[in-house]
Amino acid sequence: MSKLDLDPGVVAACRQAATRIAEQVAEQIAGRTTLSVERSVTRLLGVDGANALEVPLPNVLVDHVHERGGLGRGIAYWLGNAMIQTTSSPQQLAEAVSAGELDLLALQEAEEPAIHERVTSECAARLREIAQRFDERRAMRERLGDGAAPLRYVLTATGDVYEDVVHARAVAEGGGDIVAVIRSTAQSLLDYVPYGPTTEGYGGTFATQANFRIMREAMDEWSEQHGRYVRLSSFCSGLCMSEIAAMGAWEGFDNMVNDALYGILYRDINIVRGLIDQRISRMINGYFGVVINTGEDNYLRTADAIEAAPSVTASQFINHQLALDSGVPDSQIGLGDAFEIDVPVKNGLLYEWAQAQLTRELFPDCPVKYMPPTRHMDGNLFRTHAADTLFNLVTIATGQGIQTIGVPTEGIFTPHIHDRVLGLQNVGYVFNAAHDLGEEIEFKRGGIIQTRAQQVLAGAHELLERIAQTGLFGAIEDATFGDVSRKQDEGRGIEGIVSTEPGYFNPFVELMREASYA
Amino acid sequence: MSKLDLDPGVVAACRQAATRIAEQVAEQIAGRTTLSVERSVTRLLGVDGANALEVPLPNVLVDHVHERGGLGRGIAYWLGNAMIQTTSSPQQLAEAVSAGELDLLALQEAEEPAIHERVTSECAARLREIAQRFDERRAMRERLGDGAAPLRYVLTATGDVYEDVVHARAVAEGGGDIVAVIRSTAQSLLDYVPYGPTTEGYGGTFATQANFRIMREAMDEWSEQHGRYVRLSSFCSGLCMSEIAAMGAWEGFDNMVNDALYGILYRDINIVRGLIDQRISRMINGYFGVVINTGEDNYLRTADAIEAAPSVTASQFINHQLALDSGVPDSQIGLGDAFEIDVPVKNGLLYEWAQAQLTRELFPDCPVKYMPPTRHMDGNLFRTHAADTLFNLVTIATGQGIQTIGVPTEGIFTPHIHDRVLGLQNVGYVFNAAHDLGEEIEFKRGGIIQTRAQQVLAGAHELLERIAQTGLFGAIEDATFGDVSRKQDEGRGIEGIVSTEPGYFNPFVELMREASYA
Amino acid sequence: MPREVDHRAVRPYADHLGDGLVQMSFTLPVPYSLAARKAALELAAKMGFQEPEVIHYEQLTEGYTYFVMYGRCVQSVDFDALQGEGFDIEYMTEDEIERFAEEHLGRNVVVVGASTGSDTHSVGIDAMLNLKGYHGHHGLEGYRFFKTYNLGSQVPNSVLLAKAIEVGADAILVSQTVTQQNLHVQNLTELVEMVEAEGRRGDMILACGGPRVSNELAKELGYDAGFSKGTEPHHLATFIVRELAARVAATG
Amino acid sequence: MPREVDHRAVRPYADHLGDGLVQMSFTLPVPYSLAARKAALELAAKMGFQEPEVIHYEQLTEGYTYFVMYGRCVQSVDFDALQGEGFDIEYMTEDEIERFAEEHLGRNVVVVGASTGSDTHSVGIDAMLNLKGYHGHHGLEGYRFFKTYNLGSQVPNSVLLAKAIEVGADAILVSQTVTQQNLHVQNLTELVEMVEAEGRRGDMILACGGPRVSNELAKELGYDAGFSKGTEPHHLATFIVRELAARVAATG
Ligand code: B12
Ligand code: B12
Ligand SMILES: Cc1ncc(COP(=O)(O)O)c(C=O)c1O
Ligand SMILES: Cc1ncc(COP(=O)(O)O)c(C=O)c1O
Repeated sequence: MSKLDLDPGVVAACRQAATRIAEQVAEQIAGRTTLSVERSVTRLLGVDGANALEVPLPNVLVDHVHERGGLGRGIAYWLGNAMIQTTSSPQQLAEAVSAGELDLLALQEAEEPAIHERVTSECAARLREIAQRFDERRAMRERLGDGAAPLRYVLTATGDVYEDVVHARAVAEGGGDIVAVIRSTAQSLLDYVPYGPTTEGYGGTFATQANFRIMREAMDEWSEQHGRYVRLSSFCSGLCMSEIAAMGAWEGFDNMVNDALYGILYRDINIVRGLIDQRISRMINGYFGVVINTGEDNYLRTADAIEAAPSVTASQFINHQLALDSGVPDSQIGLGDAFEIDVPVKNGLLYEWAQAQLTRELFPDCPVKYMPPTRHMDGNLFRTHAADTLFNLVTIATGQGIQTIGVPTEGIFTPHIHDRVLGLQNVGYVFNAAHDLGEEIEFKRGGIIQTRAQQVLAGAHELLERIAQTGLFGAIEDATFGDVSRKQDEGRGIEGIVSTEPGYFNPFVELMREASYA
Repeated sequence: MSKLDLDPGVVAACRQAATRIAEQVAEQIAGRTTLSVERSVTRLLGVDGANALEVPLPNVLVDHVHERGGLGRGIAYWLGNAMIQTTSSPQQLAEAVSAGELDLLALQEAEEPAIHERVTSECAARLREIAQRFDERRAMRERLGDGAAPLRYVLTATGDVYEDVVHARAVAEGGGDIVAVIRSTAQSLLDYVPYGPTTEGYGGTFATQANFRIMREAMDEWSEQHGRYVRLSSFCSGLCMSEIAAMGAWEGFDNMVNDALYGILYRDINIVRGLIDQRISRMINGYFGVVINTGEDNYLRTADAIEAAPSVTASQFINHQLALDSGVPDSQIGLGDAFEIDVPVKNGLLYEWAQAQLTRELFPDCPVKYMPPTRHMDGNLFRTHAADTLFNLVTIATGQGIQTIGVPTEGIFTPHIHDRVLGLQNVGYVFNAAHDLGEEIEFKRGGIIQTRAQQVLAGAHELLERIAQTGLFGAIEDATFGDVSRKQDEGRGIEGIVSTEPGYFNPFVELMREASYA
Repeated sequence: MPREVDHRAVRPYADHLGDGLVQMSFTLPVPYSLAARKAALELAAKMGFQEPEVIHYEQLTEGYTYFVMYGRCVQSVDFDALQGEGFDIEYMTEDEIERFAEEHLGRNVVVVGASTGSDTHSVGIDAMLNLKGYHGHHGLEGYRFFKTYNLGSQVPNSVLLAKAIEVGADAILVSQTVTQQNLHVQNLTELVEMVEAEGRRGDMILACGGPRVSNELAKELGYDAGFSKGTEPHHLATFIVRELAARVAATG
Repeated sequence: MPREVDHRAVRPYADHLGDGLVQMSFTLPVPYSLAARKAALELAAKMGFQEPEVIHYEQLTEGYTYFVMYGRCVQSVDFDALQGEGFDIEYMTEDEIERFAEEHLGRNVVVVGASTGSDTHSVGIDAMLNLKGYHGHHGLEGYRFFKTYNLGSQVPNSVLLAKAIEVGADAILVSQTVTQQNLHVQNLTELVEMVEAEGRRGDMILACGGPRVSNELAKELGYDAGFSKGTEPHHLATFIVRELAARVAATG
């Protein structure tokens, strides 16, 4: 039942525009793959490790083919062929290539259908292997009990995976439902994923498969001991979106932040590169039941939260459609939203409430991810805590799916161990005290809240119609999102885009296209 | 418009019961006066100062008459007679008595009507003098602008009046509308008001006329400098309720906490003594337009806030009627209420909201005084601050008249100078962000909030009917309020009750009976 | 590799083991200015903090500036040594206490309690003594082996002591809640002095409690024990019966 | 009588002048226990606090305990001496700066700025340089006498320096927001070292800014000035033109 009295016609028009926009995007990125997409194929095929120079084997393998001009056919083609010719596993092949003992392109080429079949069956086996792990995980989640929505999502970001474990335990004990291992600030722009456990990072801990495993083990241990399942999340972002999705799949991560727009706008990653990587990355997440989170909240950190509200809603429609197109079902699409209106704005809480409720009503089956006030927070720790209290109130009253918790030190530090616990206590207090508030209250017809929500929706509609004209790329160039402008032919990672050739082949895409593994 | 769907019949029945209860109280305290009531007559007549042993002259004078057995006629009678016989002013008479140079009862007695006339005209002159000061104050308030409701009420309580001035300035600068000079914990049980400025007190600063003046001057100075009027408040409580009302009148205090029940329950003051003192004390406050605040909030600090809610509402009905009977108009009756439900109670916020809204709807013209969470607060400063945020939200959403602000250190300290400012910032933030929330929302019919409010009202009604049977004194003995039981013939200050004789006379009561000075 | 905490040299922990980060806040009676900020930094340095940092400061009123700071504490504490002290107490349950009293004392324990001076807060002492108790635990009144007198609040020390002498109390129990300007220290000290002046200090256990009373403070003031927030009646009872038993044992 | 603040010996103020009360909070990597509480008290004593008091403590996770404390700081600071240093700066308005530049420099001031390293936070440097500016004040781009180059974020120090040399910058302006594990200190130090290695330190003003950058820190790292939260473009501009004028005057 709508509390906002939204016009269903406008909502439908927004969805239609978003569909058109997503179709255009699909056309614009068609006929291309990227180095990292190909690397993620190798990762899903079980390639892991690094060479003596610490270059990860997926990079060694893909660069090897790319240097030899063969990547237009897709790495799977060459691996499939090599498996036929050598009977080695992908990992063995990678090691041989790395040792300089093997040139994939120098091997005799089998018939294309045979190659397809060989590599596809290998891919299917790997998918079954991962799927089995996910089955076990799902069973564990059901046995121990998953938290009730809104799930409490908390970052750890010490830079040292072993410190992260300690912080994550405190988070779990404080009632956190999802621990997100934030990545070191330097990682986004690396066109490879570092290897092994790491203890040095800034503003986050490197997303490596070993680090994922260490965190997963620690949280599984905690979960078993305390009888409550703790989810793990990380970032499918930067130049390795899809690879991290693959790593997360192997290590049983339950959630992933996954939004190319963030990298495009704030990391200056090339638009096309980002969107290709995102498509595969989301496909992998979608397939394994991983919940993705998009990054609309970030726009409100660089653009004014009152004025930019329609751009958030418009972006949600687009992101939602792009995710659906990658095979992610509604129940796994955690669209982004944030509580970022400047504190002195009169009736700011009412506008926040309107926006939060709007997102819920537009995407009723999506576990919207709601972000805390950060932009206007400062060193007055108490002021931040008060803002977080109202944020928590709106979260519970509007029934968000996932809530990133706010911490008193938000304006200053990556949170100290106790800051998260203080933040979680605030959440726990408010969620409990206001448990059924959302059910209890109705908004005045034509009042401030309804009016605001309707205006934001109208603004989003207008924007979507415009973007359907200019295309998403044009809109980004016009600084539609976050007041940041990026051009289609600029940005980092552009050199990693590879045009596909007629025989290009990515078996995982074929296999995963048909909805999820389950 | 009611948000709670209350039954007007029940409300009317509550008022009727309260009227009956108040009538009984009037009968039970009739025919008696107290030492402090008589001292307040001398204070209103301008008697001030203390003797060499630091005994205040009002005490010297009243004790002098009492020791000689003459107080049954009222101090005014003797002063009136002495003024006729000696042409001295009350102050001069007090000094002469103190010096041992005069025995009021040894003077020749004039005709009663003459005495009445003489002292009544003196009283009327004093009232005019005070009234003129209040006129000036009202003009100042109007010129500088009084805060908008909910007024932000903040305690200072250092024990040193000069420190209180500093703290009060910080309060004013932080947005406080009312500064309340809390009294030293030792004062309530003193049957006199100390004289002169004081710098030593515990948990508060002695309420002396000099301290009142120092605070008043400091706040008037701040108000003029900053163009916003800051009100002052203190406590008409303890054994000198009515005297402090008189002192406040001279020094232009705008508000007064005034509730005998507090002293009776928590200071073990005799019931009859308390209620006689209260009647005169409220009469004085009422006459000069001073807003009084009652103390129902305290019950929730010793009884469970969920269970005891009906006793709060019942007490509000009674206190309201007692105040009306003392000539205090609705606009000056700040009934007490508090946000004290234990933090782990599920939907606690909804119950608080119900209770706060109930109080507003039952007493729509009274500036209800709403108190912050204190009982369940502890040394986790952030937890307290979060609870205060929701408290502030309920305050603004239900439109309370006066709000005592909560501070992060509530569970531990009389607040440090910055704690009040942090508390005020929280209030300022929430009042602004949720400014029109109350207007915006409606409660679900038959939902948790409406149901709770209706239940509390029904409970209050039941209680009031019972009290109308047992009488207020019986109810107090039955521990109806705050789980504390007190007996009618016990308690401190009982020895200060004096039976009046046929010729008893208190000219101020006659003069003030006719509504306010204005 | 997972890092190990060295309990012999413990320092504050915020983000990384050993970072020593401490959050502080306070007001300085100086005008809001860059010089004020400098003063706060200098003060933190004097407290021994490294890399002190002001993350927030603002004017409270003319001449008064509030600061929120962080600094790295370089001192450390030997936690192992503190554990060695056997500091952690094991409390007995109500039943265990009854049995212990029966076995080691074999008689009623008489206790007299009050909230003293002008302090009207009685909830704390009531929680210890009254049947209703606290957090689902009976107060001492509910124990078979205790005879309790709860004088309530606002009780002068002299009245409390007189009652204790009158009933031959084994223990005097004092509650203090109003602590501003160290009023509790004053009241608690006065009682000890009175007990000593009466020559009764050896005869009875003196225990006190309240939100800002600690065992350390209590001992400093001459009490046998002090109890703070979170105390439950059986904590107090455990202490009393053990202490009495020890005294019995000591005197033979 | 009203009390007087002695600015030569200032200490924290909470309730009464001179009470020295400081609020603290921190975590110790020790198990939640009475011994943990004792450790916190001991640590506070080592920091020089008198009457340290734990008002709250709780377990974060096994082996980690969080504390909220108060203590009396007995140290004091000579505030008068700090004021004597002439620490407070008077900023010029945009117009005054333009006039000052015209008069004392008579030429364009060239500045190059960036958010360096992997830091993607550009809002701070944009606030200083872009026309839009901050809090209603133009950024340096809007000044007639400034020629600005804003390289944006994620800029390697080497790129920033090369640009500065290329355009003959009078000042390099660096913004740093990500500070975890002192990343900003690392990045800022690297730049100074590069500038010095190129022998350019004398040629240009080096200024940095960010929420956790202070003037003190900046100077310690070899910068001419550092700017923190609340900086407005004309603060920076005032500093630059004054400093350049001083250098002109010094070199004749
Ligand atoms: C209830 C209450 C009242 C009630 C008291 C009713 C009553 N009959 O007790 C009323 C409303 C009357 C009241 C009045 C005042 N109060 Co009051 N009150 C409180 C409140 C909300 C709760 C205290 C409480 O009951 N706690 C629950 C009990 C169970 O906890 P506890 O006392 O700490 O006891 C536990 C332990 O400490 C220990 N313990 C305690 N005593 C003993 C004794 C022994 C022997 C042992 C073994 C253990 C033990 O065991 C107990 C159980 O674990 C506190 C705020 C707070 N959250 O603490 C303020 C508070 C205590 N009050 C305060 C003040 C200042 C006052 C007033 C002076 C203020 C005023 N506005 O006028 C008045 C007058 C009081 C006076 N002169 O004494 C301040 C004290 C500040 C300070 N540190 O000095 C507080 C902290 C609020 C504040 N921040 O301003 N108050
Ligand atoms: C906006 C923002 C972002 C945006 C940045 C967009 C952009 N283009 O700038 C986005 C969303 C991209 C982002 C991303 C991240 N962020 Co961020 N972000 C913020 C946020 C909310 C506001 C910062 C801001 O814009 N402030 C407004 C400006 C005007 O203030 P300012 O920078 O301090 O600048 C003023 C002064 O410092 C000074 N100044 C600054 N620079 C200079 C330079 C000179 C020469 C001079 C004179 C003056 C000067 O003048 C300015 C005006 O007064 C803060 C939280 C907060 N409230 O501060 C977190 C915050 C800075 N982010 C943080 C983090 C960790 C990240 C991420 C690493 C986390 C993640 N979740 O992945 C990522 C990646 C960033 C990276 N690697 O650099 C942390 C940093 C923690 C720390 N101390 O290390 C913060 C504090 C949030 C937190 N508590 O976790 N972030
Ligand atoms: C959508 C999204 N992606 C990625 C990130 C983190 O990216 P990076 O690892 O580049 O810092 C964030 C951080 O807030 C984000 O919101
Ligand atoms: C109604 C009422 N009266 C009086 C007081 C203060 O009384 P005393 O001065 O006795 O401490 C309070 C304190 O909370 C109160 O609520």
